[in-house]
Amino acid sequence: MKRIALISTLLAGALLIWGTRDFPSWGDPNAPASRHVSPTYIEGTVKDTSIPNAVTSVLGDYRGYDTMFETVVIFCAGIVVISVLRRPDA
Amino acid sequence: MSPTNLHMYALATPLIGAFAVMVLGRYSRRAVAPIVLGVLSFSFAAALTVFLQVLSGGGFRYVVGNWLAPYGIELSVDHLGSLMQVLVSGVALTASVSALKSVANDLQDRQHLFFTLYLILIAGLHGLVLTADAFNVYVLLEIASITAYGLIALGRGRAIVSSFNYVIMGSTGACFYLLGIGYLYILTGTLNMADLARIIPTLQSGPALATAFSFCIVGLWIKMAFFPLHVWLPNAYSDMPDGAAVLVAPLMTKVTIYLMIRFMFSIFSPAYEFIQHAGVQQIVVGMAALGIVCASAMALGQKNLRRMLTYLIIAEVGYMVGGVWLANTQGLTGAILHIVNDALMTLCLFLAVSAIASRAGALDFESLRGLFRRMPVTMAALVVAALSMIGVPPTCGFFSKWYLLLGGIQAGQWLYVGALIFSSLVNAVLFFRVIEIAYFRTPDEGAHGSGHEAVPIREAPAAMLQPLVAAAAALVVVGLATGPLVQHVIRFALPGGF
Amino acid sequence: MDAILTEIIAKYNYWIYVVLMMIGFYAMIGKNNLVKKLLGMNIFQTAIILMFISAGVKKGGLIPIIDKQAALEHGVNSALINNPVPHVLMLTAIVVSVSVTGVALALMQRIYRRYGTLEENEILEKMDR
Amino acid sequence: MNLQPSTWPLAAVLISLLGTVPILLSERRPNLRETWTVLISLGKFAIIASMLPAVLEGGGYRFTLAEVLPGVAIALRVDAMGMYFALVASFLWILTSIYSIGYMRALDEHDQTRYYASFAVAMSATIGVAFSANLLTLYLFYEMLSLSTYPLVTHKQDAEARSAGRKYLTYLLGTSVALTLPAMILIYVLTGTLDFSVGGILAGKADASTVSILLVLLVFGFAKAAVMPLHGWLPAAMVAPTPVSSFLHGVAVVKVGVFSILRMVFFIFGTGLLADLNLGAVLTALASVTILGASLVALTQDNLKRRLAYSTISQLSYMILGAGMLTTAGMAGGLLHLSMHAFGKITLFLCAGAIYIAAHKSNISEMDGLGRRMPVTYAAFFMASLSIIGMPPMGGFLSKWSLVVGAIDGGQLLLVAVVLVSSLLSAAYFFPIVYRGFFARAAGENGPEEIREAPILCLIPLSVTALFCLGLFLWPSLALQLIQMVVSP
Repeated sequence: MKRIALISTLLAGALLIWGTRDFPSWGDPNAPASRHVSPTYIEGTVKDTSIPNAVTSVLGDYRGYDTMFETVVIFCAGIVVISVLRRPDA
Repeated sequence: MSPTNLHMYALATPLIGAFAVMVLGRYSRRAVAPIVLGVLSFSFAAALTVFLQVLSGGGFRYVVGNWLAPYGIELSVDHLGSLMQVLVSGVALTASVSALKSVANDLQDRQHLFFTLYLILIAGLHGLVLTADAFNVYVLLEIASITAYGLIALGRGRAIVSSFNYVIMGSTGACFYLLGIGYLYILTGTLNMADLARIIPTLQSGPALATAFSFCIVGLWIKMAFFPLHVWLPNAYSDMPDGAAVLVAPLMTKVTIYLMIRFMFSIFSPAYEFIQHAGVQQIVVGMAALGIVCASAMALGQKNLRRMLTYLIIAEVGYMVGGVWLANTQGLTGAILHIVNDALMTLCLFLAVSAIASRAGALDFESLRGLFRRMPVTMAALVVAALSMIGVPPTCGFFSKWYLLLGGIQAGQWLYVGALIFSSLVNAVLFFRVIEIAYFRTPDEGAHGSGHEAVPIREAPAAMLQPLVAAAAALVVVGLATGPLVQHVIRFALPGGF
Repeated sequence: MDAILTEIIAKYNYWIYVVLMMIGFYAMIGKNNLVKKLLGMNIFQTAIILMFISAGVKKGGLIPIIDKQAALEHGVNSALINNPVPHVLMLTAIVVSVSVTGVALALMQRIYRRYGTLEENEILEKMDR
Repeated sequence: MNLQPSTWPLAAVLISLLGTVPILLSERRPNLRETWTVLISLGKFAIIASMLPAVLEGGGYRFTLAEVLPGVAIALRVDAMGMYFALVASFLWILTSIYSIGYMRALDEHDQTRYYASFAVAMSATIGVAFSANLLTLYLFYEMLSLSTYPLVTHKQDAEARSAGRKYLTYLLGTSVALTLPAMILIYVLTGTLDFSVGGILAGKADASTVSILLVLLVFGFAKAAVMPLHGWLPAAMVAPTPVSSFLHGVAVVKVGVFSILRMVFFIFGTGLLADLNLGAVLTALASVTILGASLVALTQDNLKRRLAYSTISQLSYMILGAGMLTTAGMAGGLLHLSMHAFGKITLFLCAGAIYIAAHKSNISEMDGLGRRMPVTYAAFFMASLSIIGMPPMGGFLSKWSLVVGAIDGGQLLLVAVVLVSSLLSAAYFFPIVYRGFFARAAGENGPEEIREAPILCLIPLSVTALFCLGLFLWPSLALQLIQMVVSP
């Protein structure tokens, strides 16, 4: 079991490092992630939502649907914890 | 309520119902059933309406909060999505009738907790089916998984250990998926599926893209228990309370396969998977074939009805993954059809199991003796489901198998074709063994003569029998409706290039 | 040689995270103790979070909080402000990770109460009995 | 052929399927239940017979339920071949039902409701096979028949029945999933259709090796035809109550197997294609081995029903042999043998059952002198065995004659020898039974003196079928007319 774990870990790691080969450099302002979609949030946050913090506006508004489910995750984790800890048997 | 929002209501009502059950169910146990049934019937009706709309008017995309894609989160209500929505809500409604009964027996004062999780799980599955955003999939997948962990942990005996193992495996899958999405985001800067599909062909198909693809796919494979990543499933599914198994077993793996189809064809393209990396296709179909054979063989070794079924679920996952990766129209049609059919078959089987468990107590083969006499209706439904699993017309299992075999022959994947036929034969042996045990009388009954007419019929309660009969009937009806289903729905659900 | 060096300088952050991930992943699937598995899961998730966050960095970029007045008057130069999207995604991922950890801890407590151990092989032994 | 759309074919199939409902509901009132059974069987025969005139005029009916795959529907058609089989089967069902009532009551069997319900479902499946319009529909009803007869075969529910049932389903389901289904898919891939059409659908679509593979797959895939080496289920299934055995051998199951193979030969492969590719020999070779092999085994059996079972295995292959000759007379002989054997073999089984009811004996060596106590039964037995052997003035003579003529027409003298030798063998395994019955003296104290004829409800059917063996020799025109329409359309 341990050997399988080790081999799959090494494989996954190698694949991930190999995968970084066509990544943009760290902090590159011309990286796709910095040029596509995200600038619109930064430029639009004040205009669209009147919120100066872009993280807040994306979290609460642009991608509010995600955040709604985020709260559901906490809710159901809470329910699970309650139901697990209240098990009658030992 | 504008008609274009109905798909959102189908999702939102179970969610709201979950809170209602949580709050009201604490005070009055009697409040649970009406809320659950009401919410799910509404959800089903809404999904059906949307489905009919899509059939007549075509699919549409919906932007949440009116933020245009790719800035906001987009939902896609197309043929495939709304078909899945009908499937999810239909199965959930049917299952819940039986679950309400069995949970009332199993978990007296924790019913409201159970049904809160149950409804959130359904809402999560609706969300997964609708979403067109890659990150949103991650969040919803975790909702579905966490609720499933909780439902499993409500089971008896070693259920907590099974649940913990599932947590570890499920989180591994989710982490892999998230990693893949991270790579994709770094490469493209977007999370919207349509936008990704637009950008990915412009990128050079390099190592990063391949890594992103493989991590996402492997993550989904872990979640759907594709061989050899299946080890968590048998324990988790057999230790669940019956009420949870009737929902989780039919839907969880099937929705994940739907996600794989979305991921492969709405984010990446057939050209990427099947033309640029044709060798991978061979390997995956081979793995599917191996998975079918191994899971069927392992099912043969089981001595407990429900545990046997869990291995069959793994084999069926192999059917569908293999069908998708056959890379031809017939195979993909078969895979999509099999998502629907397998959900119904598994539903019927697990409803029957739950009905049997309510009367016979245990589910090991020995305790099934003489069941035909005691529970004729339940056993008849089980036989119908068994026929569908074996692939006997006119039950629906035959037709999806037909398409899958056709696709396999067309693709020249003889290993896969052989595995399908092998698994049909194994299914015949497996179910026949069960039926034989249940058909022949118990040893303590009289040897001959009219003596055993006296054994009383002791059927499951009506609340468990009705959904079971409905599911069994659905197997035949869907089987006979295969033609229109393929012609008017699945043909449009196939991605471009097919 | 230079090429390799620039590659290292440009990507070393990701590589560190990959190493972290490997540690976490190995612990998740290779360790016998349930607590260690759970810790491995947290390491894995933390590594992913770090990877996302570092993807949002721009050289010399500022935090994504914008002066309202200036924005309305002159507009915003997005090249100077860090990408907020990974932060948002990771807020969600952190919540998910915390929730799963909570669930797992609760389960673990029950397991410990029932079997008196958190070593997987010992639990399996006791289960068979 | 001009087929009008009509719901009558559906009615013919469904009447007995829906008939299970009143049968099940009247579980506590046996008289009502049996009335239902007989009424349904009469109704079924009436519906089928009402469609006969149109068929004789060269027309027929069709019914499409649903198009389930592109180009393939679940559909029924009533043509000469289906009509021929359906008439025989539904007529014999009436007699079997009446006989069942006598038999089951005389032995006070358990679970009679289940028995009659399964019987009705099996009958629906049989007529479904007869009226199938394509291979998929045929496959559907074929499987339905395998499954609905399982409770009949294992009616006793003891250890022996259990292992027999296991063997029964393993052979029948296993072959149909492993052989017929792949063959069906292959045909669909090659031709894009599964519809039966006169002259076959494979011509020009497949090469010789593919066609021969398909032929072998289908001959063995329809294991109900009990072509050796896939015959083992049939003797095992003898644990069933005797009316069931007669149903298996006479009315339905094995005939369905042969009928399916003949359907394939005439309507999927086409006799022309088989003749062009010289593949008739595949069929005749397989059939000849089974005919002779099973006859030899039959000689060694002491249990009456087992001897009859091996006789059936041998006789079934006559029909395949006839089809394989690919001459008009040969094919007609094969088809004719379907009904001749049906009437003959059902009589023999009904007699075996009557002997079991009256004397509780199932081994031939114990039946000395019984004929003198049960003259009607033994007379019927004698007539039927003459028919099976193929001696005038019994119907079996006509079919064997036609087979011999067909073999000579085709210049296949070896096949003439096969038919003649096996007729001698069948005489050798039937005559001793009759001889012992009438002339041998019984030993032991429990002599035949106390034994009387079986109940009247058993005697009537077996007399009727025995007389039909004779009648079919004298007036075979209806059967011949229908067969002529199949063989030379």
